[in-house]
Amino acid sequence: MIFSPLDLASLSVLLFLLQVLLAPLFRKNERAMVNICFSLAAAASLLAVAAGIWTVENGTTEKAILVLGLPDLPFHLRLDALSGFFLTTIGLLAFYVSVYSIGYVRGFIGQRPVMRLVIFYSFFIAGMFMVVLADDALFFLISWEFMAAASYFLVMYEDEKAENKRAAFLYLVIAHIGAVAILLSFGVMAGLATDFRDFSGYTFDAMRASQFPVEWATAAFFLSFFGFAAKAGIIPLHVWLPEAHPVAPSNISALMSGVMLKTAIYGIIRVTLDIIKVFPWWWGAVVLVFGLVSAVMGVLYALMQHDLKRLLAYHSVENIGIILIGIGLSMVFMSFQMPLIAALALTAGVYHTMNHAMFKGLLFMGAGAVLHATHERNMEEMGGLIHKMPWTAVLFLIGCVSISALPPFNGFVSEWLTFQAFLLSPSLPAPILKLLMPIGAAILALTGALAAACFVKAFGVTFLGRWRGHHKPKIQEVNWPMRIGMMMAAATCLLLGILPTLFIGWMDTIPVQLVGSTISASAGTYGWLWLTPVASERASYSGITVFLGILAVVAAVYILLHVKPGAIRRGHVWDCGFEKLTERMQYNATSFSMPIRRIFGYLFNIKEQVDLAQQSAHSAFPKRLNYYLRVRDRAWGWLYKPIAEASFWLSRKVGMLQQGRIQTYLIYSFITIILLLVFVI
Amino acid sequence: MPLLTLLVVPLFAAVVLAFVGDRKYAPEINIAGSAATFLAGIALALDVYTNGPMLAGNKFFFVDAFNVYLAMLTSFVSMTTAIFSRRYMRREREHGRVGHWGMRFYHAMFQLFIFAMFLCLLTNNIGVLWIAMELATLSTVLLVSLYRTPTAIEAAWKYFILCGVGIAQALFGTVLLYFAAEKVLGEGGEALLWTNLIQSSGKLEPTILSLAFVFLMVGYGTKVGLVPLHNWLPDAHSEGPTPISAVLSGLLLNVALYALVRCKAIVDGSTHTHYAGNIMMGFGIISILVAAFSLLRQKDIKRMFSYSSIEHMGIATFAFGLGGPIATYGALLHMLVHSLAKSSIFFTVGHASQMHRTQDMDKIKGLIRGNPLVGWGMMFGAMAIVGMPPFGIFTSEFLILTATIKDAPLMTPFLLLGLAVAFAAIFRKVQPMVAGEIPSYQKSMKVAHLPVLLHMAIVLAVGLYMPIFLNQWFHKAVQILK
Amino acid sequence: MDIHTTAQIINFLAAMVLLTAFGMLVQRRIYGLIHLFAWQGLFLSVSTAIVGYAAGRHHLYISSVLTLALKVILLPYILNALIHKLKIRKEIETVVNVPLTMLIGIALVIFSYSLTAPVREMSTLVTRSILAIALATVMIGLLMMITRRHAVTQIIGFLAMENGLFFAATSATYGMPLVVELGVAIDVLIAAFIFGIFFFHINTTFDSLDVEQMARLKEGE
Amino acid sequence: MKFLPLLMEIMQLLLLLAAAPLFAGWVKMVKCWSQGRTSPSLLQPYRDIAKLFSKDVVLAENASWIFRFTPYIVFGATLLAGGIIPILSVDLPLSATADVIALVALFAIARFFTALAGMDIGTAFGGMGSSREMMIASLAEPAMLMAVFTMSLASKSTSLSHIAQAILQSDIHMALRPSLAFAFLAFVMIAIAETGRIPVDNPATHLELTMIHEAMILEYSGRHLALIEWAGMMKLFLYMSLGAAAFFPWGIAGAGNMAAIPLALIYLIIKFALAGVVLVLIETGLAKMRFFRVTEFLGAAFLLATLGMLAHFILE
Repeated sequence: MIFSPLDLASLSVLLFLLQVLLAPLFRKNERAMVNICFSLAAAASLLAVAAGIWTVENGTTEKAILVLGLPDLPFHLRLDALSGFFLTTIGLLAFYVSVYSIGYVRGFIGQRPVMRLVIFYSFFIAGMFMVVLADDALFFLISWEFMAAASYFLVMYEDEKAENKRAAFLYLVIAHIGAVAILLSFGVMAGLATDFRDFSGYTFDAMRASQFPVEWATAAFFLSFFGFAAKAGIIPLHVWLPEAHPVAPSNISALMSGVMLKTAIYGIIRVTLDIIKVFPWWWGAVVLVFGLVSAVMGVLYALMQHDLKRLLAYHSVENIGIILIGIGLSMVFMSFQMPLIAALALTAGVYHTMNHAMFKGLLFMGAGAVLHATHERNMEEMGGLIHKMPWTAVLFLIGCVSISALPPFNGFVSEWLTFQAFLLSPSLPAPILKLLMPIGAAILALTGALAAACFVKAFGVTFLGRWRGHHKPKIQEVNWPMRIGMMMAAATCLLLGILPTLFIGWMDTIPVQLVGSTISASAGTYGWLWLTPVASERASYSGITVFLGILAVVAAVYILLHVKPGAIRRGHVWDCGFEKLTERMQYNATSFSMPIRRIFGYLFNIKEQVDLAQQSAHSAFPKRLNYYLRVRDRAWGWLYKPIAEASFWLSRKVGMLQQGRIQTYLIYSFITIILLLVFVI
Repeated sequence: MPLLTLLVVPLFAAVVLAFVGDRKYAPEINIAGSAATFLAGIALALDVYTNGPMLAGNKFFFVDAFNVYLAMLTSFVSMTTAIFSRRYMRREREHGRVGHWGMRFYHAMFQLFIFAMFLCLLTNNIGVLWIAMELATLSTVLLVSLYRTPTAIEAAWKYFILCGVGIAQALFGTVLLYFAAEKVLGEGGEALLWTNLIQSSGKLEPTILSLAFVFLMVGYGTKVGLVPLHNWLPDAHSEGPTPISAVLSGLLLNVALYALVRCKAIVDGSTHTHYAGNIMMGFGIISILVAAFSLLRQKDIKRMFSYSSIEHMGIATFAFGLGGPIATYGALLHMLVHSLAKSSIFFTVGHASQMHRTQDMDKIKGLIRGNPLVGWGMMFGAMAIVGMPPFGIFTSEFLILTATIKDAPLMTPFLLLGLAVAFAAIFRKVQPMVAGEIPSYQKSMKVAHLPVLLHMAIVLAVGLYMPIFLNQWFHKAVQILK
Repeated sequence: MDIHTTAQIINFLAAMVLLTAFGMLVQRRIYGLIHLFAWQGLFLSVSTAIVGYAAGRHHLYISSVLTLALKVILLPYILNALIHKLKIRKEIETVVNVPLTMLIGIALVIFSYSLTAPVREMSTLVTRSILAIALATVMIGLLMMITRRHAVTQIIGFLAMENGLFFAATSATYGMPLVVELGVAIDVLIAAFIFGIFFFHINTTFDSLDVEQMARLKEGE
Repeated sequence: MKFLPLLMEIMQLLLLLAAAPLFAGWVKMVKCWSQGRTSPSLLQPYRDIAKLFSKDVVLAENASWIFRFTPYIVFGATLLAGGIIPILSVDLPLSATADVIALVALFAIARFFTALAGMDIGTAFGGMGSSREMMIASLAEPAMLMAVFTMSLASKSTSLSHIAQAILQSDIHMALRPSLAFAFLAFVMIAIAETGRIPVDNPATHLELTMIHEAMILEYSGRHLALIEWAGMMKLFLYMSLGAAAFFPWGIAGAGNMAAIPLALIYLIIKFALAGVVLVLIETGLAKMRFFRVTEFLGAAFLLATLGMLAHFILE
């Protein structure tokens, strides 16, 4: 074999990095730049996908050492099943989004320089690839921050808008603080690995090789978990996410939310299951709890949004939570030496990682298409787009169905697997877990149902009904590259939904390498058609049967009913005998989520007021009625505001040190000397 | 004899420039002089790299792995600064902020300052080290007050008095050192030679040396700009001409730290305790925290970055104090990359403030659109300075932080807090400056591309690929300072 | 003369140096200050010479001459000239009241004595006790800079510190290497010119030499 | 694939299609009796459906394909669910298609599209209906899952056929577990909510402010309405048989004995007759509750299911 997977991956990274040289060549002809560079990006992503699929398929582990970096600590690369899987995920979405971008970025030509977008886009993807390939602390962190910086510039792309600046700043600060925390955790592990005699401790291999005392390991774990949580947007570190995703260009939000968050998941798995390996069960419990909280809070916040992209961003919080639930479960089972169930949970988590990448990418692309066509992000203004943009509508709908965990699409499979893992919790030795795990399962169920509600709202308000806005823009369907990008993503969603057994069979090298067991043996017992995670009599699911079944019935019934042509008349909707039913009377996003807002209101910081302006003759019939509603994230008031205020207070106090009189400064030196001398004696 | 050239050329250039004065070609002569110096620096570096450490001028000069890279750095940065100041000072002259005498003075003193720093770095005699340090101060004092504005004079006065007092303490420390040494090494010049001192440091009297270190610490610490002795630094940086701020931040602080570390090595050799290290760590951590929180409230752009210099000097001091192979390596690297990054930031800052005719950060806007080099330069400079990879400062901070966790875990939270706050504070201000539309009052102007590009390129390169020779020197230096 | 009398004389001179230092600390009138400074320089140079003679370090003669020229003649002259030029003859007040300053001064002497006590034990030189005085002088100089608010007096305080250092350098140890002392002298000279220039700048910009006005650059509101 | 199970499958589907309206009729009849009214005949639902099929369709002017296709999808999903729940026999080829969780998800598909259809026409009513429906569903979901969890604890499985088989094969004690009793109560409440019966929703009303399910399908007519109505009846029927299979599986034919089918049918008829009566008792006994009271209702269901789970670990 001439090429090894690692070569392919490196080649693709190289191609991405080379865009910085390629793009300027077309400074004159931006359209050509967009077409060529994004096509190249798509090709490069495919290379990475090939490398990933290949690696995971064979479960090989490949290593390489670059000449870069410190002479004593060169950059180490490593491509094993886990990296391969994430390489595939990132590459796949990067491919779709690159195709989509060919069409999407056209919209910017003439308005603002595109080159910046093209270059940082490539850097961004390259950074993500490098993160999953890195095998030593230094290179990992460099790639990590490289990725963060690139995405920061992408969020900043429309840099004259205040909201972009704010979001980008918030994003970068949180990301950087997280990165420092990760750095510290690596420092702890490296220190324990080699006692700082030399640099060799910084390689992951050295860390893998060494056994950590539990208290240090705990410190390392929590530091890195904090750091990765900040990137993954786990509550309460999620606040940057709903700010940054909406303002970034939609192809970027698709990547950020679809795959960038996953690099954090990768990191968590890498550190816990691969590097530290042995840990007490309550680590898993912690991860699980954070996962549950993020999941349910994420979806509830999402329900409160009326900005389409913001809504999707909050759903990323939710789905990251679901992924963490899977990982946390597998950690718990792992710590009790139950590799089989651990493998099931891990598979569920990783599977959902791939799924979320696909449908969230699809949804953000769809939102981008809507934005592109209507120049509107506020759902309250939208409606009836299904008539104007039929393609986008169908594809977006597929995304909605997938993310709402409805069969036969992919979201359901992974959540179902997670439920199966939950259902096996009674076999745990710790009684407290036995009693508490089912509650977790119930919360997950609640999350799923709320997600469905939320996407009925999202799709219904955006695409169905009639246009709510006052001004009626000229809306038309988006161009083909965008459609194709979305179509491919949608197709993937369906395939992942109806052929789970094949997918699990492909990725079973991951659990084998990490938890030393696999479910594909049992999962496939009934043949590829039936997914039976643990045992066929335990539980089984067949996506394809559901799909074909429903399809068959629908077709059959449809044909039966249309043998004799029945006329279809169009008529006015029933207006309850009260004329002039206007668009503004439709249910909108706010009114749709009212019941849930009422029930879970105490979780939000809600400011709501109604004033009846211009009283008419009878107070029961006001001429107009102003309704004001503001739903805020509680995290702001509880966590971030205090921190900011505290630091400014401190800086005021510190400022007092320097109040201008030179005598005072001399007194400082005087006192310093005296104190030090006293300290000496 | 590159070593001699290194010292003679700047002195000579200073004299020449003093006579050339405000002629058209003065800046070019300035550049030529620094370029020659730079070549000499490279020659010296090659010499040392091939033949190892060397003693010269009957032990009067001493070059080893520790100071050779600093000498090379100094020569390089002084050259780029000269290139930068050509356009910059011309602008200032046109704006009428500097007079004819001012220019003469500026060029001459600039070269004298460079000379002083080389003397500092290369001499083997700690007494001469002190003298050169004082000379460096005196040569820059009047440069700080070049603009003759009340604030400039005030800043210069504070600089003069505070550093004078500080440096006086350092002299007292040196005297004590001699006091201890002459018993061992006999009276006369021998007793002040660093090479002798370090060899026989074991025999020196610990009590005297620990006493001496206090004065040396306060003295040189004042020049390093460690809190609470730092108060001259922001004023001097913000009021002086930008090239001077660049060399002050980029070079003078390094040199002062160099002197401090040399002395620490001797003291450690005598006391065999971590006492000196603890003091340095204390100063370092306080400097980091105070600087970080002061960063939050800055309005003047040069002031802000001078606080960041304090912060970074704090980090380096802390790391030297921490000791141990990795921390020391990190500290050495940190001195290098910080001086490069910080001076390049000051270059962009200078252009930016000239474009807007103000140093008020709220008025500076739209740099990227206005002048991509300045805008991106400042952006990436800021990213480098706050320690974002792939720039070199990340590498050094990475090493320092990780070493800290191992050796002084209790310090990490403070270190972390300081770094995080500094990060937020700097970006909070830099982002609005580079982003957004061009304001009406922004003037477009010709800028010096080369210095910024060179510096950022090197900082980036060091971050991604550390040259073998640097690595070797650092390791040697780690051995020396152990 | 034998070693003991030398020691006696040197210690006496040291006492005088300290005395002048205290004198400067509380002297209100600027001329008085300059005179005291000159006297201190004189004691310094004499003691340097004596040490040089006693210890047979002949380069100390050079430094003593230097001191004489610089600290006793040149600097006082420059200061006088400046004061004439800038027309500041009026008496100037201290920030902290005299007794308190005195007390702090005393405390500093005690402190530096106790500090240098261990060093004294180790040293065999006859002049070892000078170190305490020198340190005290340095500290008092610093204290003076702190308490005074007039540019000229601050500079004089600075120079007094320098004197203390010089005292330590020449007498406490039998003289630093000549190159060092020359360097120090040159630095002091340059410093003198620089503060000369400064006086003009300050006086022209703030039309007074009161450093209290120079408090614009600050952080705290 | 063996012939027998396939036959069974087909029989079961036909039974479902045929018997669902009948059961709806029966419920209506019992209700009328209980309220002392003369009831329509048992076959009335068939007549309604037939009538609707023969009518033309009137679509709202801006109804999209979502609105048109929802009825088919709803019908399809419900019918498929019917192929999975063991009504007559546990030995069904389709039974492995989905366990209880997936089964619930099948109903969720139907609900999802119905809700979309409600939004599609763009009236206040449709949106109101969808919003309320989704809210109730979200609250019902965790309770349902908890009930399923408890069921599965007893019989180490979530696949209905296996649950039924497990109970059938085991002795009577299995059925008398306290955990299952709790779970059953919870299940009943959830079923009421899911099928939109009193006290949660009232299928008989078209009073604007109280209707939920009806509000969504307000604009439907002709064959679309017929399909939806029919699917609704099937859903009710299926929830009944789901409960029957999970808690009272007696009579359901075990694997592969054709002989047991007639018996199974008789059992079925008895069970459903009783179920209908119980349902009516509940509906007439309780009043339709205010919308925001549903929270408490479903909360209670969740509580019961959780108690069942705890009971399993503590008592059994």
